[in-house]
Parts: sequence; C-alpha cells; structure tokens
Amino acid sequence: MNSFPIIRVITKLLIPYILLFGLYVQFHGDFGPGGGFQAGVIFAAALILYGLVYGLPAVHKVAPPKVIEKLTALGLLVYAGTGLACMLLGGNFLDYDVLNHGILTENHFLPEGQHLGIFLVELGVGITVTAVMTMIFYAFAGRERVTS
Amino acid sequence: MMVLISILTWLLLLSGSFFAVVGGIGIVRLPEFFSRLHGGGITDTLGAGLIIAGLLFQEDLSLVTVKLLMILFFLMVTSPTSCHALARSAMTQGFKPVLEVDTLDSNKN
Amino acid sequence: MDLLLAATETNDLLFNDYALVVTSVAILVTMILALIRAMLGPTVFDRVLALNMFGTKTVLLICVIGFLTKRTDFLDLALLYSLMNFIGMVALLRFSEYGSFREEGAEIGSSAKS
Amino acid sequence: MMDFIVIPILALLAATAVTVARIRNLWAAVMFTGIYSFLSASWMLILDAPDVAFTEAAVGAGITTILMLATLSLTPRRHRKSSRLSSEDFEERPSKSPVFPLLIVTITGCALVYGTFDMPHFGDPNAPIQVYPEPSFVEKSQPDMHGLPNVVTAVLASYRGYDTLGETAVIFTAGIAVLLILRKNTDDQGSSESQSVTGENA
Repeated sequence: MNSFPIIRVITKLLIPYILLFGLYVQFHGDFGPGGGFQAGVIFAAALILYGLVYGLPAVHKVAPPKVIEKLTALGLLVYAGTGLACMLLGGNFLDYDVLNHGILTENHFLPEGQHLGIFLVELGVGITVTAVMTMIFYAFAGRERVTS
Repeated sequence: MMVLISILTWLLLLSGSFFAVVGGIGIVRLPEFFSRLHGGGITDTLGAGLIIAGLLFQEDLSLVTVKLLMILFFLMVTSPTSCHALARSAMTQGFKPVLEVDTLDSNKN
Repeated sequence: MDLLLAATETNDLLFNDYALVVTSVAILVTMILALIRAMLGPTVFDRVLALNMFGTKTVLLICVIGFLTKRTDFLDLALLYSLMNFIGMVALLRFSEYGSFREEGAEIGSSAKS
Repeated sequence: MMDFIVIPILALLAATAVTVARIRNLWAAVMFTGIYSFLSASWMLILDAPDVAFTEAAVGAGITTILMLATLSLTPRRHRKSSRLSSEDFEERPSKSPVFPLLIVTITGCALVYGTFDMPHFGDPNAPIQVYPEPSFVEKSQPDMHGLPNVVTAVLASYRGYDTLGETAVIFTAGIAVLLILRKNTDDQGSSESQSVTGENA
C-alpha cells in the first residue's frame, strides 16, 4: 500500500489501540463479554492489518513465522499444563480449586483458584488462536496465484 | 437541568438521524461514484458524530463515556481515511469524475 | 417551568427513549439504503463505500440498542466493530488495488517510502 | 418492544443471503458475506448473547473476509478485467437443470425436519437441558466462581473445561492442516528474505 500514505499513517496510529483492546478483551473476559478466543482473533487481526499495509516482510520481522509456529503448540501446552498442574497438586484434571495458594490467595496477591485457572486457560486459548490465525494468513499470503 | 439534557439529547439525536438518512438517500440517488462519496462522508462523520454526542448526554461521567469517546475517535479517524483511500484508488484505476451533465446521463447505471 | 420539570422527571426515561427509538429507525433506514447501493453498485468502489457505511451504521445501531436496553457493556462490541470495519476495508482495497497479497515488492512505488 | 428493530434486521439478513446466493461476482459475494456477519452479530446481540456476537464480529467480519479474499487472490480468474472494474452480476447462470439438486435439497430438508420431531418442545421444562445440572449452572456459578459475573466464561473455561481443551486442540489441528496443505516446498522455505528482495514475479 505504498501509494496510500494516509492509510499507512492511520494504521500506525490504530495498531496500538487494537492491541490494547485485545488485551482488554483477554483479561476482562471473566467480567464482560469476551475471552481468549475473541482476544486471539483481535491480536491476529492487528498483525494481519500490519501485514496488509506494510507488506509481508515487515510483519515477518515483527512475528517471525518460526516463532508463530511454536506459539501454536505453546498455547495448547499452557492449557493442558494448567490441568496437569491441578493433578500434581492433588486434584482432578482441570479442577482449579486446588490452585488456591493459602497465604498468597488470602492476602489477594493471587486470585482465587477458580479465577486463576480460568485466567491461565483463557491465556492458552488466546495464544493458540493468535498463532493459528496469523499462521494461516502467512500461508495464504506467501503463495502466488495459480496461473492457468 | 434534566430538561436541558433532554432537549439537548433530542436535538443531537434527531439531527444525527436526519443527516444519516440524508446521506443514505444521497448514496442511492446520486448519479456517479465521486458524488456518492459525499453521501457516505455525511453519514459516517456528521451523522455518527451527532448520534454519539447525543448518547454521551444519556449517561453520567463513567467508563461508558470513555468507551463512547473511543468509538467516536475510531469512527472519526477511520471513515474519512476509507473515503479518501476509496477516492484515490478509484482515480488511480482510471475512474474520473464525470463533470458534464449530458455525459452523466449516458454513464448512468 | 416547574410543571415542565415535573412532567419530564416523572417519565424522563420514557421521553428520552423515544429519541433512541427514532434514531434506531433512522439508522435502520440508512442501512437499508446502503444495502440497496451495495446490491446495485456498478463499480467495486460503490460496493466498498456501501459496506463501509453499513459497518458504521451497525456500530451506531449497537450503541443505540445498548442504551435502549440499558446494557452498556454492548459498547465493547461496537468498538470491535469499528476496528473490524476498518480492517475489512483495508483488505478489500488492497485486493482491488493489487489483486494479490504478494505483489508488494514488485510494485513500482516501493522505493518511494512515505 | 424491540420488534421494530428485530423485523428489519431479519429482513435485511434474508435479503443479504439471497444476494449472496444469486450474485455471480465472487468479489462482491465475499463483501456481502461480510455484511451478513455484521447483521447476524447484531441479531445475536438482540438475542442477549454478547459473547457469541463478539466472536461473530471478530471472526466473521474481520478474519473470514480477509481469508476469503486471500483465497480468491490465489485462484485463477477467467474474467480478470470484468471482475475488477465492472459487475456482471446476475449473469452466466449454470446451464444444467436445477431440478435434481432441488430434489436432493428438499429431501434432505424434509429428513432434517423429521429429525426435529424427536426433540423436546420449545421451552419444555422436562427437557434434559432444563433438568440436568440440578441447581443450574447459572445459579451455581456465582458462589462457585467466587464472584465472576460472566457465566459464559465460567461454563466454557471451568465447568466444560474438557470441551474447551478439545476445541483448542481442534484449532491447533486445523492450523497444522492448513500449513501442511499451503506451505511451500522445503527447498524454498526459510528463504523468504531472499524472495522478497528479488521480488518474485507471480
């Protein structure tokens, strides 16, 4: 989009707000509408907007494809790891009540077990969705038209 | 005070609705693309701005006000950008504004 | 003046809600008009203009519905809509301009950075 | 009270759906699917499901439009000029007779409608969904979650944690599948920098 200087400037202006809004949706999802899935899509949308306006090499510098590929697995591992941590602490798989931290929870350094578990799980979902959406965009945008 | 706020709300909302509908009629009735941009511009900035300003008076100062101002900011930034980019893209792809009235008739869809 | 004040205070909500109802009807009419242009629209630019206008009107409609039903957490959604509207517009424009997502490096103006 | 909003939105949804089905210009069809997701998200909002509307707005209006455009840009176009600048809508109908597909669609629809006869009636108090969790999730959620107000998040992430884990795994698998199908061969992968410098011609 080199022939659209105004779009380039406005995109530069908007992307921080989109990322901030994504964070808001991610971490406010327990209280209002939203959650990990929506936040992941918003993050991916910000990256895709950057890629659309500034070209694929620029966005590859921000989010290298190799890192993105690893993040897809990392999100799922965070989710499953939360469940595993619950098992190690003596509860059932994904039974967040055992995540209570005694003193830390009572003094409000950490939220309640259920709250903490939901937070971690949503984080995992958010990471996976961001990475998968961005990766699909890379896969589409990196190819050339089939000429017939 | 309540009466004042009520009157202000009505005034802003009604004028916003008026401009929105006028822009909508313009986008359908105007003869060619570059004149239709006028209609789009009116609804997207003036109509939207007035309606959101009217909504601002409905609520006390709170998070809602901040969110409404954010929406107003985004609309005010993105809509003129879209209009400009559309016009520019149309120009670079070979569309020129139709200036003569008689050529307009033959160009009608 | 006192009479007017009393009259508005007793049914103030109802009174202001009528303004919201009128506004939402006006927005719906504008949406219908924009959809008509998107269906007719001889060029792609007419369609994109109509889509952009449609998105803005949806944002406004959600705001008004949120105030009408007294659920102001709908405003998050309106915020998201205005952002997505812009992103969709950029994608459509990019596609109609270059025809592909890959041709950035091959474009003529790539050296003239803004 | 909301009828004056509900009826126009449903009418607009129907009009958009018919247009998407009838229009021949793929580019415009993608655009109309964007309009459709805007409308359906407003409709879900009126049905008091802001979480679903959030997802619909983010995925349907934003990402899906971009991905469909990307797909469109990868497929060969026979009418390159016409699809760019002028519309040939409502032309070039397929020449085959529509009777056979119509018959199949009708039979499938009848079978599906027949299937719904086994479902509990709308709002039936004895339906399984009404009776299964004895105090329902809505009542249980507030004390269980120590005051998290969003029941949808509580159900998704805590009560139905397994389901959401499965869904995340499905997203992961879908991403891997897309990558396997669309990624370039191994010999020119990992050299995206050199490609962008040379500006490979399409």
